[in-house]
Amino acid sequence: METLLQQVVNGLSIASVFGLLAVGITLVFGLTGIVNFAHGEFLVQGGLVATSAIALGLPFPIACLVAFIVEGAIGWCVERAVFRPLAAQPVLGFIASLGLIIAMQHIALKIWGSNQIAIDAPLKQVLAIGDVRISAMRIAVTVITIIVMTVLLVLLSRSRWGRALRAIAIDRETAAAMGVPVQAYVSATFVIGSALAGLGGALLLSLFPMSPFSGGVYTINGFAVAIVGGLGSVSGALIAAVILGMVEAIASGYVSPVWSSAYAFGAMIIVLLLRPSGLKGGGIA
Amino acid sequence: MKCYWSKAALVGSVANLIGSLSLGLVVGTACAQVPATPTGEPIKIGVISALSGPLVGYGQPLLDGVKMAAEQANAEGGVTIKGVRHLVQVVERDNRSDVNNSVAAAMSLVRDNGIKFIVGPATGSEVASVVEITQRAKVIQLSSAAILQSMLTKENVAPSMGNRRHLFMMQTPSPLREILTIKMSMKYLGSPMRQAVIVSNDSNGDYIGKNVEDAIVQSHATLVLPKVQYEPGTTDYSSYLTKIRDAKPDLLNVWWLPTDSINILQQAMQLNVAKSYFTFGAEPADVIQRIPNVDNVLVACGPLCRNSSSTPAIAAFWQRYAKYLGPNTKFAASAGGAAWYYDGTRMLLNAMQIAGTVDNTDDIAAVMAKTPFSGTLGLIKFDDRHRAQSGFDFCLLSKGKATCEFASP
Amino acid sequence: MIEKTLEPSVTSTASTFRAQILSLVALAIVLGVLPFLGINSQFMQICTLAFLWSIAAIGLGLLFGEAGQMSVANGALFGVGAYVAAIGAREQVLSMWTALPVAAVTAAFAATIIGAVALRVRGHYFLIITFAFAELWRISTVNLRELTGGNQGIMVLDPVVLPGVGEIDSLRQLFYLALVAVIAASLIVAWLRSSPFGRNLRVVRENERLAISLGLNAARMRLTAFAISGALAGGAGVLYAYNLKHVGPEQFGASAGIQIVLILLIGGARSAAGPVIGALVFFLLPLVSRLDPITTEILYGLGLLAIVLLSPQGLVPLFASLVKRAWRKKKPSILSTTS
Amino acid sequence: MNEQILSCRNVTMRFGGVTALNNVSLDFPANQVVGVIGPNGSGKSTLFNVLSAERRPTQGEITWAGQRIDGLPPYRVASLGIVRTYQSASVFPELTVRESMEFAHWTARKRGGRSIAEVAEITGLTKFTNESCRSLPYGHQKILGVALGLLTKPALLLLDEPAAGLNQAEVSRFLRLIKDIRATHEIGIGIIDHDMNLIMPACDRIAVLNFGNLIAIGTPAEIRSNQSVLDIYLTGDMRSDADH
Repeated sequence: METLLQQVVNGLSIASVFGLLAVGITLVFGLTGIVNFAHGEFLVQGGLVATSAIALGLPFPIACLVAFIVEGAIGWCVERAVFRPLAAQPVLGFIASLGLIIAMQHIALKIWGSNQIAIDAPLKQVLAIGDVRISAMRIAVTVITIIVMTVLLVLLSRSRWGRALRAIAIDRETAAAMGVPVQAYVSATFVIGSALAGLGGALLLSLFPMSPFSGGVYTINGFAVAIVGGLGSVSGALIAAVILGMVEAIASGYVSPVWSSAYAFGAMIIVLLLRPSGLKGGGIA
Repeated sequence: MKCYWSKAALVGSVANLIGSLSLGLVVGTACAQVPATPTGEPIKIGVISALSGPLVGYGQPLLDGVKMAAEQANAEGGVTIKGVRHLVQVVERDNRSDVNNSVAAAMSLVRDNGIKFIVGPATGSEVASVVEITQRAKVIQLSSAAILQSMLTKENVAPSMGNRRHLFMMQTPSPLREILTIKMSMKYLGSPMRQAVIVSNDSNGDYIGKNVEDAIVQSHATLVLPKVQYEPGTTDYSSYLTKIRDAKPDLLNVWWLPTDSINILQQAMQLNVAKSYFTFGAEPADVIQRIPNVDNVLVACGPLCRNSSSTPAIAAFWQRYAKYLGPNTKFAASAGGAAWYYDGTRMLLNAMQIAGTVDNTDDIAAVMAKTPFSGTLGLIKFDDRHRAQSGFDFCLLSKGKATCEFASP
Repeated sequence: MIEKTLEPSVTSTASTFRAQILSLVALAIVLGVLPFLGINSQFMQICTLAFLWSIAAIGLGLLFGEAGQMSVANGALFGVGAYVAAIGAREQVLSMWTALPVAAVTAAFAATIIGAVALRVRGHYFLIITFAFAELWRISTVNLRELTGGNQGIMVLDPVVLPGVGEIDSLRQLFYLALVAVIAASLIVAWLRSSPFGRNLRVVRENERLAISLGLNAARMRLTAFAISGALAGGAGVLYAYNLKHVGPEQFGASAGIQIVLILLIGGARSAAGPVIGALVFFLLPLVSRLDPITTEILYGLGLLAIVLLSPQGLVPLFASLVKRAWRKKKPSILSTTS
Repeated sequence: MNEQILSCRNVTMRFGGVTALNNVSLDFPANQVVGVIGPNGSGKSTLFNVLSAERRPTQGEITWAGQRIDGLPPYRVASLGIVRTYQSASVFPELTVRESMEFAHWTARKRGGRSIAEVAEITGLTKFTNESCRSLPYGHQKILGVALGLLTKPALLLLDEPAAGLNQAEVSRFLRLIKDIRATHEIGIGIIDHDMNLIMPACDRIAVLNFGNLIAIGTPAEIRSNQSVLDIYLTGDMRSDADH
C-alpha cells in the first residue's frame, strides 16, 4: 500500500518535470509551428548558466532568474536569425534546429566541459510520512511548475497576447488580416518558450546532474508530453504530464524498467492515431 | 656505416639479454644513461578516441593516458631496443563518438601510416567494428571496452594462430571485478546479507548484472530481487528504487554508468532504499559534494578515484596527470580511466624491449600476454583470454569523509 | 522575362532525366577514378561508408524532395536492413546477396506499416511520429536480446563473395561495390522522378486537395514513396553491416535518421547527385579540418544553419545555379559583341 | 449515349447546430448546364462539397447513374467522372502549366482523356504551357483549374464560383469558354455563382438555394420571373452580394 502511495508520489514528481519540459514546447511548437528539436539544448544551457551564476556566488533563486533571462535572450537571437526566416517551411526549421543542437552542445562542451555538472540543492530536507518519502526540493519544483503553468493559462485565456495567439494558431492569415501583429507575437512566444526552458534547466539541475549532452532525453520527453496533451494546450500538457508520469512510475515500478522510455512513444503514437489533435488539441489553454 | 650498425646490433643484443632478465622499465632508464646509443625511427602509437561528441568524457582520458606514457618514456630518453633508441610518438584520431569515423581512423592509422600499435576506442560498437581491421593487419590493439569480453576467447588469442591474438582488454574482466567488489562491501559495510542490484541496460551492464548476482550468491549473501536494469541516461529513478526498497535490502549495489550512479545514489538515499550502498564508477569527491555527510557508502572507481593516493604509484600517477588535467579539468569525468591506458601503453613499450623488436607484433603480443607488469594499477597480468587483471580504488564514505584502499582481485 | 518564368520550373520539377543521368555519369567517373589517384585508405573507407549512407538519403530524397514528406524513421529502416543481414549471416540462412532483396522487402514492409500509421497525420506530426518509431526500433533492438544480440550487437564476419570474382575484401573492391550500388540507386530514383509516378508525388506535394479532386489517390502515392525509400534504406543497411562487420543498437534509430536528413539537406533533396555529395561533405569535412575537434563541431553546426538559411535546396543546386548564372552572364556579352 | 445523372436525394448537412443543407433534392444531368444561385451562406459551396464527396451528408444519398457515391473517397468520385474546381484559384504552384496538364491527362488515361493541345487551345493557355502555374495571372489560374478538370474527361464538371474575382472582360471570356466546351465536349456542367451575367446566359436550368433550402428550380426565364426568388434578392441586387 505504502509502496503504491510512494509510486504515486514518484509519478507526480516525474509529472512535474515532464510538465516543465513540455510547457515551452507546447507553446513554441503548438502556437508558432516551429519544430524546435533544440529545445532541450536551451534547457541544458539554462542549467549550465545557472551553475556559473551560482559559482559567482549568486543564490539559487537569482541563478534561476539569470537562466530565465539569458535563455530568453538567446531564444530571441535564434528566432531572429534562424526561425523567422524559415517560418514558411517548418521542415527547414526542424533541420535548422538539428544544426543548432550540434553547435549548442559543443559550445557548452567548450565552456563547461564534458563533466557532469551538479549543484547542491538549496533544499536538502527529505519529508517522510510513514514510508512515503519525497525531497523538499522536488516539492518546490512541483510547486513552481504549477505556478508557471497557471500563470501561462491565465495569460493565454485572459490577456490580449493569449487571444492573439489563439487567433494565430487557428488561422494565421485571418489573424494578420484582422491586424494582429503576428510576427511580433510569434517571436514573443518563442522567447518566452526559450526562457521557460532556461528556468526549467535551472530547476532540473537542483534535482539531477547535467552534462552538455543531456538535452536529447529532455527534448524527446517534452515533445511526447506536448503532443499527447495537444500542441498549444498548456492545460493539455499538464494532464498529459500527469498521465505519462504515472504511467512511467507505475509501469517501470511494476512492469519492466528497460522499456520505460518506450511507453512515452507508444502513448504518443496511440494518441495521435485516436485523436490527431491530442487530448486537448485544437484550441489553446 | 655498416660496421656502426653491426656494433649497434651487438649492443642491442646485450640490452636484450639484460631486458629479458630484468624489468623493462629498468632497462629503459638504464639505456637512457648510455649516451652513445644511436636513435632509430620513432615508435608510433595510434590513438582512436572520442575528442568530440557525447563520449568525449571517456575519450579524453584515454588520449591523456597514452600521451603520459609516451612523454614519460621520451623523458627517460626513449625506448632502447637492440641498442637503438626510439622515441615514442602518439598519432591521435578523433572518432567523433561515432562508428564510421572510428573505422576510418583505424584505416588511416593501420593502412596509411603503417602503425603497428593502436590504443582505443574506449566504447562498445566503436571497438567492435575496428577490431577486424587491426587484427587482420596484426596490429596490437588495447582497449578497456567491456564488449571485448565476448570477443576474446582462449582459442582466438592462441599464440601464432588465434585471429585476435593482437587484441588486449585493459579492464579487469567480469566476474573477477564483481567478486572483488562484493568481497570489499562485505568487509567495509558490515557484511550485508540482503543485497539488491541496479545496473544500466548497456553493453557493460549486460555482463555486470549477471555477474554481480552470481557474486552475491557465492558470497553466501541473498539476492532479494532480480537485478533492475535501467535505460542509460534516465533522470528519475525513484520508481525503480521504490520497487527495490520494497524488498528491504541491506545493501544496494549501484553499477555503471559513472554518470548515472551518483544520481541513482542520491535518489536512493532520499528514498531510504537500503542501509548501505555500493557504487562503481562515481567519483567520491562528487558524491561528497552532492550528498553532504554521506554515510555507509562504498565507492569503487574505474579504476582510480580522482586524486586518490592509496599507493605511492597512484599518488605519482595523479601528480603526473595533474599537468594534463590542469587546463581541462572540465574533461576529468572518469579521468581515472587514463590509468588503464597509461599502464597499457607502458606495458606495450616494455614488451617491445623484452621482445627486442619494434615491428614484430607477433613476438610483442606473445610477450605481453605472458609478462606481468607492475604499474600504477599494481601487478598487471593478462589471463588466458588477453584480459588484464588489475586492481582498483575503493573508497569508504562515512560522515562525509572518504578513506580509500587500492585492492586487486 | 522568359528566363524568369523558366527559373521556377527548372528548380521545382526535377531536372530532366537526361540531365540527371549526365550528372550521375559525371559523378560516377569522378568518384571512380579516385582510387587511381592514390587516395589513402582512410579516404577510401570513409567514401565507401558515405556512399552507403547516401543510398539511404537518396531514398529519403524521393520522399522529401518529391512528396514533400520528411521522415526520421529511415534511420531505423536502415537498421532493419543491417539487422536482417546480420541475423541472416549469424543463422547462416542469408548471404549478402540473398540478404539484399530480403532486407529491401522487409524494410519496405516496415515503412508501409509506419507510413500507414504516420501518414494519417500531417506535416510536423508525421515527422514526430517517425521519430517515435525510430526510437522504438532502437529500444527494441536493445531489449529483444535473443534476436538482436542486445547491447552487444552482432558481428558480421562472413566475407562478401562476388559471383565469378570470389571473395572481395580489399578496400578498393568494397569501394567500387558501394559506388555501383549508389549509382544504381540514384538511377532508379532519377527514373522514378521523371516518371509519371514522380510527377504525381510532386502534384501531391504542391496541392493535395486539387490532386485528389482530379482523381489521384494521394495517400497511396505517399505510402508508395515511403515504402520505396524504406527499400533503399534497407538495401543500404545490408551493405553497411557487411562493411562495418558489426551492428549494434546505438548505430541506428533516430540519431541515424537525423544523420540521413542532414546528409540529404547538405547535398540537396531534389538533385540526383545531391545525396552523394552531401554524404561526402558530411563525413569528409571534419577529417580535413585542422581545428581542434570541438571547434570543428561548432563550426559544423553553424555551417548547417548557413545551408538551411542561404541555400535550402542544398549545395549541389547552389553550385549548379552559380555555374548557370556565370554561363548566362557570358552569353549576352557574346551576343552584344556580335551584334 | 446512356443518360448519366448526378442526383442528390433529400440531402441534409448539419455542422453542429447549423443546418447548411436542408432536405435538398437536385439533379445534374450529364448533358446540361445547371446553375446554383443563392445568397452567401445559402449552402451552395456545401452542396458542391457534398457532391464531390469531400463531405459526407448527415442524411440523404447521392447517386451517379443510379450508383450510390456518398461515402466514397473523393478521388474515387473524381475518377467516376465527377470533377470539381475551386472558388479560389487552385493550382500546383511550382509545376509548369504543361506538367499540371500532363497530370490531369494522366488521371484520365483509362477513359482516354482529351489531348492536352486541344484543351490548351480552347482554354487559350497554349502560350503559357512552359510557365510555372504560380506565375500565371489570377484569371488564367482559374481557367487552368477548368482546363485541368476538362483534361480528366469528366462526365460532369462542377465549377465553384468561376467568376469570383474576375473582371467583366474575364467573365465574358469565361462565358465564351463554357459555350465552347459545350460545343466541343460531351459534358454536363454545374455552376455556383453570384454573377448573373455568367449564370443566366450559361445555364439550361437554375436552382435557387436559401438558408439550405431549395426554393426554386427552372429555366433562367422562369427563375427571373419567380416571385420568391425576387423576394430574396430584393434586399440587394443579385451581383453586389458576391463574396463578402
